[in-house]
Amino acid sequence: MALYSEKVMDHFRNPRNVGVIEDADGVGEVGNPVCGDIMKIYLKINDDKVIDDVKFETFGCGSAIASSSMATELIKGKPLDEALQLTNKAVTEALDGLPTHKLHCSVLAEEAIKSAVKNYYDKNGIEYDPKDFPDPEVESCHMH
Amino acid sequence: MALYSEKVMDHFRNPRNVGVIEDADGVGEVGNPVCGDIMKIYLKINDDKVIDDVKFETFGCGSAIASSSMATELIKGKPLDEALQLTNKAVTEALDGLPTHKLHCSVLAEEAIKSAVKNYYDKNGIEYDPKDFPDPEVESCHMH
Amino acid sequence: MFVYADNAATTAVSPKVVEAMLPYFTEVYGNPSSLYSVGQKAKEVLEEARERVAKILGAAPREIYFTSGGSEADNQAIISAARIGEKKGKKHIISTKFEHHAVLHTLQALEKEGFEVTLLDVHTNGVVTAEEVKNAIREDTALVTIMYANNEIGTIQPIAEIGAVCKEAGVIFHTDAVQAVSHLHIDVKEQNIDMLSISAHKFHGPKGVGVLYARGGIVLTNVINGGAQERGKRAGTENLAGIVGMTVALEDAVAHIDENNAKFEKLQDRLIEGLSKIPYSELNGDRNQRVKSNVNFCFEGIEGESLLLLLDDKGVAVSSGSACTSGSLDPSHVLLAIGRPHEVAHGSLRISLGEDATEEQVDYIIKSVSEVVEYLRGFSPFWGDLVSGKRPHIFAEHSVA
Amino acid sequence: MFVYADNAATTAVSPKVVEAMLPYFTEVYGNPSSLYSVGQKAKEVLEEARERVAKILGAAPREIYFTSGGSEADNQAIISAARIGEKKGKKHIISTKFEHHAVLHTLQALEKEGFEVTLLDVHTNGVVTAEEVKNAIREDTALVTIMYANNEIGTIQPIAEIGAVCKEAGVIFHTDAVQAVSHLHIDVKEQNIDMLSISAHKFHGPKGVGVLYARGGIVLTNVINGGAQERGKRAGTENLAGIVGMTVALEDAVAHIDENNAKFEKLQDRLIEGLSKIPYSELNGDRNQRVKSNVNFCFEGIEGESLLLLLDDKGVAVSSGSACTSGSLDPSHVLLAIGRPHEVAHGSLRISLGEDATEEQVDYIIKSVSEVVEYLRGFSPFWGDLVSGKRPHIFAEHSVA
Ligand SMILES: Cc1ncc(COP(=O)(O)O)c(C=O)c1O
Ligand SMILES: Cc1ncc(COP(=O)(O)O)c(C=O)c1O
Repeated sequence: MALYSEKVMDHFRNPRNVGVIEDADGVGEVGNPVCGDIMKIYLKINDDKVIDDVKFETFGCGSAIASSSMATELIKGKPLDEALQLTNKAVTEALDGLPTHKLHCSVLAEEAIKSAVKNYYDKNGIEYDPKDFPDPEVESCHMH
Repeated sequence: MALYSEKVMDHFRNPRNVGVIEDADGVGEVGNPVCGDIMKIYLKINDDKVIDDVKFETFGCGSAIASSSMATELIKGKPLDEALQLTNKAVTEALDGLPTHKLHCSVLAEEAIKSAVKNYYDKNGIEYDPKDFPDPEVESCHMH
Repeated sequence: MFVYADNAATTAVSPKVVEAMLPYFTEVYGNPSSLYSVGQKAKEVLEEARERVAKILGAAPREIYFTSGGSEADNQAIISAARIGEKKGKKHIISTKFEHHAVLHTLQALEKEGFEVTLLDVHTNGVVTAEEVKNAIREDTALVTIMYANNEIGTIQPIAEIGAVCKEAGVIFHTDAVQAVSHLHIDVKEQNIDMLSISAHKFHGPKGVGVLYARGGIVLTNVINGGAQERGKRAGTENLAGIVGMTVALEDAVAHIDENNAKFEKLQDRLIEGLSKIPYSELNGDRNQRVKSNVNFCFEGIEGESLLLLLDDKGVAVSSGSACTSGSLDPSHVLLAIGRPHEVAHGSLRISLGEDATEEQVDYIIKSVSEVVEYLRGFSPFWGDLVSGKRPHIFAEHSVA
Repeated sequence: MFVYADNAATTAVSPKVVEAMLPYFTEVYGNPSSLYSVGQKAKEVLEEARERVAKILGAAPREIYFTSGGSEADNQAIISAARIGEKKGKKHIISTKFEHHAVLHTLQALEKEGFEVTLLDVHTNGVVTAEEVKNAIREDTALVTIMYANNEIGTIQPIAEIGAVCKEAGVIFHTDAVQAVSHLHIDVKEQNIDMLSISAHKFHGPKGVGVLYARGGIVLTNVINGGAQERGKRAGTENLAGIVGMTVALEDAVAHIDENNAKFEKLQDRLIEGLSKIPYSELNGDRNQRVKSNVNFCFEGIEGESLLLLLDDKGVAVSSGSACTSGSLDPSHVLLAIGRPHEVAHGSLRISLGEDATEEQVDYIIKSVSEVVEYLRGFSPFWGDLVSGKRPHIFAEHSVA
């Protein structure tokens, strides 16, 4: 019944893949400071459409940082297709759960990745169905 | 802040003048079992209209017993005139006070004495003003 | 000899319970709502206590709300059910004439708001039947609230049957189990109890802490608004030491119910037999359908307060009426409800034994009561009238217990 | 190092207080409503505690009501004043935007009933003025309720002046003094306070017990109905151990106010000076008109929960927002009330020192906070935007404290 699972605390205390990729192939940012959390994901994608490297920067609570860390771990080295399948549920489960009122953090992580992939598609003129990607404009705080 | 003063407890534990005077010159009874208290006063009155002896019987709470005891002490050996001056306030004060919701016990004591004196007057054809005496018929519980 | 025999009024906190509380004053003192370790440790203990209490009642942890005692739990249960009913146009509540004032006065407050309250009569043995409850239920009944065991005369109500009747009718059923929980096994699901109140100090826990059980799905109305404690339904920083103390006390009490009852039964028999020898006295409440630690008698011709004060002088702590009504001049509403006339209702005595009571103590109680009753009758004009035949006796010279 | 610096959330019970409570668990365990000696002894202690609390507040014993804590006291004060007002057709209440939820949520409940509530704006320094209260008072104002010291930012309101304004207008004035009573001298008569709330666990007393002071003549409405305890205004067997513990703790706290404040002042200066060195940070609440044990800062670019969790790892127990709002995602309503934008309101830190705090501890807090803020900013995209100029800074690089 602690606030967070040990997994969450581990990823919060020792976040994996923290940082910036200067020459990233795709960058996604979701959330906003008014809501209290922003996640920014940097992707390095190779010619086989595999995620060679991923980094994140996060402004937010413990579970936001942990969700970013876990999400990046889950997609690192994975083909883009697979990365796009990543759900917030998978992130939450990998973290051994999140408190109900913190579930939106895992949603943010999912969306940040999608947003970075979209950015990569946009840059490279790859077509996609916009419906598959979050619309950052309609975001309001924690309405997930 | 004890329930009762030490005086009350003393008179309750060791009530003075308990009992019956078989050949009483005046007997008064007030209260009723429905209300939870009855006081009965027996007076022995000599030719000088002085209370030679007084006894009481009481059904009631601690303060009812203590009030009876104290009231009898206060009138014993006193001329009838003086006994009739006895107020519930004097009884209460002599007891070092009573809890507010028990003040009616001292009223009962006053009335029991008056009622006994009235009985003596009645028996001996002595005139008096009925207004000076309680009317037992209009008594209702603890309405003092 | 000193005998504390007013355990229905309150109990001493057991040393084990004190021990269990101590760390929560000075060590794990964090606010359970705080996010750092000291706070989260407190939170864990709080939720563990909730699980333990839930388990004992056959409830889910989410259905347990900690309150400041039995009165608050009663108030919140009744008000919540009233608000739920109100929304559906149901403004009728059923209860009994001999509930605790925490129930009766809350119902009175609702009556002023326009609720209609039916207070069922209680049989002379101190019991209401499920049938009577059933007959009283109407289309617009929002709540049935009936106590499990009465605090003065210890009689036990057929809670499971009443629960079944309420369930069938779709009416919320609350029971004030303050006097029952340490004497009777409770399973809220089996017994169809929707809401239930408990108070820790009745079973060797601390004063000022209690439980309201409310079945999942019943949306509580706050009695105390504020912070998000107790899932937003009861504001105020949690009294963790008290909650832990209550939990330990409850587990201890419930674990020993059968054992204690076996012991109490013998002492109860002895007490009732002994006191029945006092002429013109009578047991109040059913001889068998009663909490085994409780004995309540009326004695003709004397008044309860003077009786208990003189017993106190002899070292016997017992009550007349209930502790809560001690400031009042009216005779116990419970005794009136079971049909005792005012004359004898003034002369009642409640003995509620503790688990450490002995035969010697019981014998001492019998002896002391017999002496004091005789002494008081000795100068009671009311007794005089009864003996002389000026007033008719109310009881038989010797009741068969 | 371990530093508990969240004394505004709750405090450890002092050993002296535990000691004082113990006899009331196992020895003087009687129900204060019981008439025999064990009960009357409890009653005496209860009334003595009432006298002692009354003396500290400059009140009469009859004006002191024991409750289950600050929340209950706040609820009862507000509801009582509302009911009194209602009878005279007065259904307007004045308060502020940064009250505790025990006040705000009670006011919301009254709004649903048709009361009109004016929540005064709070100046950026965290203070409202008596003049503003005066201007808000209307013909139909039933109550002004304004906290003495704010629980998050520690700012002190001009209670005596507000009290005078209310008195002149004939409006009942309640103050939530939960955060003030151990830091500021209170005299309810001199300060024209009609009602006042206190909670024991904020000054090393136990959790689950508090005080409502209500001036003689103010008829309280029960929040908890039932027995005749607290002169019929608060039902429930009295938590005597808790009440005694609170009384001892209160006397102890009040006796040392000046001494503690002198000590706190130095530590507060040191803390504010140290934390002000963190770039783009700012003190919340007035620099001087604040409780001396409280320091509250906002830091640009980071979020409060992660800050406090990492501080917890370093052994520093502090809070972000208040303990009560920790389950919520919204930034502190207090910081919003003093005009902090959401962006920085999410990044606040409250440090509330205990009487045993040392300079070393303060230095350790400064060092730890500085490190953690720098670390979190290191990978905060929000901070990145601020540094790069993509978003404008909210604070100056260095605020002058
Ligand atoms: C200002 C203020 N008012 C009221 C309360 C409520 O007190 P309690 O939690 O004891 O009910 C608190 C603390 O929680 C507080 O800080
Ligand atoms: C049956 C019953 N209900 C409710 C209560 C109230 O409990 P508390 O005094 O703990 O609020 C009591 C005891 O006082 C009781 O006996």
